[in-house]
Amino acid sequence: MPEEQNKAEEINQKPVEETPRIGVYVCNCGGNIGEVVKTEMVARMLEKLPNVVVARSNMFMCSDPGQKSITDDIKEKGVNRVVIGACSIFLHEQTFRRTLERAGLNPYLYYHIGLREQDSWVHHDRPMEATEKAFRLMAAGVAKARRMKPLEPVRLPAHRHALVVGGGVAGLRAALDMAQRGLNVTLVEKSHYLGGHMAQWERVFPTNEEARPLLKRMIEKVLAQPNITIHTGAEVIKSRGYVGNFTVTIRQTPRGVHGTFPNEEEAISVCPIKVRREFDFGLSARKAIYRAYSGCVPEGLVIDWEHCTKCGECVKVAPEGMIDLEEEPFEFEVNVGAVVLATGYQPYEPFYGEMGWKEYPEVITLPQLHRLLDTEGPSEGKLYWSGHPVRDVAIIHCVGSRQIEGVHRPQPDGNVNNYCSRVCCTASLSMASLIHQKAPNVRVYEIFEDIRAYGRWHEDYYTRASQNGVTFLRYYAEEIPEVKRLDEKAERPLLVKVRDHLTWGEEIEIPVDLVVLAVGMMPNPIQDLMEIFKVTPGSDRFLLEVHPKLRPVETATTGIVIAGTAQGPMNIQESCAAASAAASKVAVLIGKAKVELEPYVAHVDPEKCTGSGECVRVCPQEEAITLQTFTEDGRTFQRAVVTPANCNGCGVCVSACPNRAIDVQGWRLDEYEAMVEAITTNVPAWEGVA
Amino acid sequence: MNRDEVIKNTKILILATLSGGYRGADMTGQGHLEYPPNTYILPVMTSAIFTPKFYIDAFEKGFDAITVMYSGTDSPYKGESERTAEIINETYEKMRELNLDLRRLRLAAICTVCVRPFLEEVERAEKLLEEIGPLPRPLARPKESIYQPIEERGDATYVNE
Amino acid sequence: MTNTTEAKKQRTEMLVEMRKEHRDTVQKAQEILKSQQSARKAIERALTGGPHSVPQLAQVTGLPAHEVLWHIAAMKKYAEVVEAGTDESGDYYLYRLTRESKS
Amino acid sequence: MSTNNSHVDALVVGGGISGMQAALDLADQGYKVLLVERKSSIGGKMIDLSKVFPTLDCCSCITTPKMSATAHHDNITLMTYSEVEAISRNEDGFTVKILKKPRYVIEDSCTGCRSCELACPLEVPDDEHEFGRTSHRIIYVPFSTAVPQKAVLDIDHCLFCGKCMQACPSDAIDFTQQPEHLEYTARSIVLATGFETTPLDAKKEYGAGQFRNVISGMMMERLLAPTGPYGRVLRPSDGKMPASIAYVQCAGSRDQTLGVPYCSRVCCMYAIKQAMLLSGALPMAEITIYYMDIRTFGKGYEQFYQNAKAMGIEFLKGKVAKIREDENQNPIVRVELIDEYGKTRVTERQHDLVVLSVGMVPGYNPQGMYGVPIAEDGFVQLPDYNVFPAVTSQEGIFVTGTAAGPMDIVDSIMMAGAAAASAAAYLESKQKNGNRTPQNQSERSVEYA
Repeated sequence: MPEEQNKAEEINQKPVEETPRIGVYVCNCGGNIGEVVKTEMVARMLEKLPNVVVARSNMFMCSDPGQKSITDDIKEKGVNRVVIGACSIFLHEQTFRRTLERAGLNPYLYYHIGLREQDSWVHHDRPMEATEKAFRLMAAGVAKARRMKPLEPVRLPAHRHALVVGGGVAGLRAALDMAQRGLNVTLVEKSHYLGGHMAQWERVFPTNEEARPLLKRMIEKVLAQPNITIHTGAEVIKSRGYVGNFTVTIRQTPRGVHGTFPNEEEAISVCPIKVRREFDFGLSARKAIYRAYSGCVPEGLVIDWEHCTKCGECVKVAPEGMIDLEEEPFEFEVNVGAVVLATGYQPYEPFYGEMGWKEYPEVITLPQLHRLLDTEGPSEGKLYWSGHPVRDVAIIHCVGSRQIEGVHRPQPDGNVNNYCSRVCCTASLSMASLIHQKAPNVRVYEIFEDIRAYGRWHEDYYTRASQNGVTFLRYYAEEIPEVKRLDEKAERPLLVKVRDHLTWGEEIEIPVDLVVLAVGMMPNPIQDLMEIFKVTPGSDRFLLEVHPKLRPVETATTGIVIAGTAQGPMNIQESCAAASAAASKVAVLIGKAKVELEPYVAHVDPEKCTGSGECVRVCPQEEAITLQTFTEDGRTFQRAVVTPANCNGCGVCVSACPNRAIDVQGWRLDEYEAMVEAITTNVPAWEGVA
Repeated sequence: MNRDEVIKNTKILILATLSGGYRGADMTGQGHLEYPPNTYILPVMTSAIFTPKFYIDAFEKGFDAITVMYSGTDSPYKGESERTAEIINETYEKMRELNLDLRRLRLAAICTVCVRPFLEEVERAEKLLEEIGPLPRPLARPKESIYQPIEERGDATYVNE
Repeated sequence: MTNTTEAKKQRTEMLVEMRKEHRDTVQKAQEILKSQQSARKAIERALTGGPHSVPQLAQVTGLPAHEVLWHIAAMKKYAEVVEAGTDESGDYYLYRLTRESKS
Repeated sequence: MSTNNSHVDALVVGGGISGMQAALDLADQGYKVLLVERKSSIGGKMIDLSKVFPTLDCCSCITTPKMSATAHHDNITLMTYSEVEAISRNEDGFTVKILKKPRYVIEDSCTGCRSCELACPLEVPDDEHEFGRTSHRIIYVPFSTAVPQKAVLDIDHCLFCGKCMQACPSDAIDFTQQPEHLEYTARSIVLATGFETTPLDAKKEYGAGQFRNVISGMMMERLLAPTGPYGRVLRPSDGKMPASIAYVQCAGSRDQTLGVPYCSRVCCMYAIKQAMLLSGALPMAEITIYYMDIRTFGKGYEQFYQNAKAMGIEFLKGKVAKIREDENQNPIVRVELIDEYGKTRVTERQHDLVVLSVGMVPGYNPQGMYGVPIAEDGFVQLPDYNVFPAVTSQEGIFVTGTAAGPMDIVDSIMMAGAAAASAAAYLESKQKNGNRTPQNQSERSVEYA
């Protein structure tokens, strides 16, 4: 190892004594910058700084001609450092690095200044000051450029192996795509069966296909892939490393039941414990030894360790050795190159009394209605409630979605769900259609804010619902419909009061048998995973992507990508598209078995290092920096040595070093000192130029 | 001083992490939300590299207030936030030694979508400078201090025309 | 470009050939050019008298306002006119010739 | 006929955002890609937009890097101003015949300096990018951020005066250029043929495209773009700064009479975005949006809508029955308003400018050339829509972006990733099994492979 590092160090320390010849470019951004900042004037000022050999302003630096002016200057004017003031660093840094590369210049001899987001767009009213600010920031860039050294990316071998967290449809889709692409895949699913929420629906819109057979076909394909390993009942508990080289620790909870056996029903029936069956959203109960649903994969029974009292009744009836109640969870590690987070969603849980939720048993949620209408559901698909056929049902939209601060009650964490959950409208309409099909005489009321049947063939459900005689009533978010109990003599148990804006704005009262709350989507609670993988949520608490428009599946941590509803509400088709996109991104990252990382890691100046060991003491990373003994000219001494792959460039060592012998490459302290200097230097004759 | 004088006569240095405050500032820009232009935001990978000497020198060179917008507990770097807080506290010691108003240096956790907090931090610094004005320079340094005045200005001067 | 006598000659011959081959196109294009030039001249003449708005130009030149706007947009694109503030009502921009020295 | 026989892993048809992204996603994995675009520049519809929702990023600023990356990628061969002429199956996949239309400009020589353009004496309306609101010369670089930055000559309006040849510093103009026919072998195909907007003249009730101050959402994009025809928002009839602007939602979507029964997904958001941009560009203008349902369903979209409401943009629920014009060409909108107490009343409101939020219709029917059937909505039929969103019924042919139905930019980018993933899986399966003889061209049900 040290040998390799020394070689790397040698490369890094190849003395670069060339005189900086700096090219400075000020982008107009089609007026976005130029309408406030006098870009041409800034360029003319910058031209006068030492080492600046060319300073230009351009309408669009990012355009081909803009980029060409840079490559031309590199080739013709011998420019060897480039400073660009343009839009955000996050949009174009890579673009311009590649421009330098094309011209044969080390791409790190480039500094980007965000003149748009941090100057012209925030100082509209003060063009003069904004221009001065642009100049000073650019001058700072020039000061930094004088000190920049060429850098080489850290090249690392990558495991052609991806971890998928979550075995719902998105996780399955991503796993399948990556496996077919030739990557190895490990899929972990927290529950004991695959398929996620999709298994709970009988049919999927807009195709009306049966969901479980569709899912099963997909699962079978996943199972048939030799390069996919699946762990159910498994959770990620730790991860270290970086893109290409993550070591992830997984804890697997045993099933307690080994395979299947003939008298499973008997084993279930002897179990004395009865708990809420989550598969039916609590509409039915199950035992502490159970099967999620018939036909689930894996198909065997499983012990619910949380509720099992280990009474041993099931063990007695099961064949010898089939059930082991003493099994302990165990941990293991996988080495992967990238991680796909497909952690999914949970339905919004209304608060007690929200439109009668929990207060009146006749108030259920849309997912529960799905289960009720499912032929494999608790009522075998009949629209019965407490033993009676339902005659009137009101579906209230946007429960837990499109909430408004000050109108809706915040959740325990203080947030309101101010986003649209996008699937509930069409899901509700498809339920209305299904009800009509099963029981044409049932009256359905859809109480909505806007009908968002946006997708391909979604509108058909809306049209069909109207044809089927569904009554549409529109409310405004500020006037939430009320659900009230009618007295016992009334024909219907509940009354929905809504001010309808499709007719005369009158308060309409609808007596109904059943109220269905079309609850929105919330991200699954994955705070632990966010910490483990260093990813962050957005203001809606779903996982945050790098750029909501252009880079929708990547997170800020390279190598960690998002698939499906972990990112935001989506339907099955959208989840699959997102998951495939995530799979593509992973294939791009690790498909070639190597990863290139930014060279922004700690670097020791051997001339200055005295081996104080301060850096080693403060370094928070494991094995990123060590003291090693060297012998040169018969002298033995200690010196700090960095292992670039383990260093994440946190910079803690930089400020700790008593000799200023260590720096983060590309972001050195002396560069910042020079930038501070440049910004604060008085600009002679500034007024004159103005 | 009034706001215009503050803008004309003072400078605020904002060191903003690329994983936090710098994106917050970009987000503010995307919203076209105005704030005064005497603010100089420098992107930093990590706020842990800066030493007390760096901050004192920045005051000496011409900044009247410094805000470090780090990512706080959201930092992608283990140890960054603790180390940064440590250094800021050390710097406060030096500032006391030099009789500097400690409010001129501030550490704030700003996230990538922290538009309002970003603006509040800027506003706080502007208000402070309205109240206490620019820093008198050169700084009065006690003789025994290791932080001696910078002797020469660097190379950011102009070529004679 | 290559401007040897030989090359020039070849080019001229080729163009003559082309014009013959595309006679209808050329004829059509010439008609467009003629009306375009007369409209542009009229606008330019008006503008030499000072900045005008689109409705003002329409009145002076007799061209429909939307056509004037098209010409102004085109002339702006090719840097022949620039904006010169707005008219009294504030509803319309005024335009002037880029090279006012002409007047 | 010149034949250039080379092999690529994928042919991507269409250089809009989705085509570019699919090409990049494949090329970044190491596959060789041929990208064919029929226009003279890549960038598609996206490059003509002003800003994107909900981030309000300048569209040019986020599209140009993609265009640049596509054009410069080692694994991508870019052919602009070219069309696929014929497709047939061969042992390795598909034989692709490509027509490279003559630009009358030698691409390798042209530096994009525009000397020819400035020398050209004749101008015609720029219909391709500016809806005829401004002009381009007969020889011209399509727009300032075009990729490739090369001139193209409109031979149908040329005077053959030779001024451009005289002006060109690199002898790049060639009137004798002929169409070129090239042949490639592609192992797979990704269709990214995009959309068109529902035509402005489709609806008689809305003036059938005859009113100058009734424009489409795309036209408004150009008016709002800094590179647009007027450089600011002026109404087309007389250059007036509009003081009152109205949006008519679902003008060309959710409308059985137009044969467009579906929702076009993007119109609500682009109308809201434009309204926000307009209130910045014209602070005094009153902006009204007439709508039936506001469908701001995407990530961050509902919040965007709420912000727009807070900014004072007027959202009126109501159906626009008719638009007529007064003698000053001011559009008058007859609308059945449903007020906040639910009272309906028919009213007429005069505006300076009306924007029809036109919807999306398919840009191309791939049935004939590719054997890929379309669904009754005209977009590509997807046999396993839910779980294989990018797989068509033709083996080895995939689809991305708005060729598969209306979608916005982010969904197009997601779908490009999905198409790339499906294409990559397909290419790998072929690799493993050797080059199997392809199945016959008949439709097949998509297997989970």
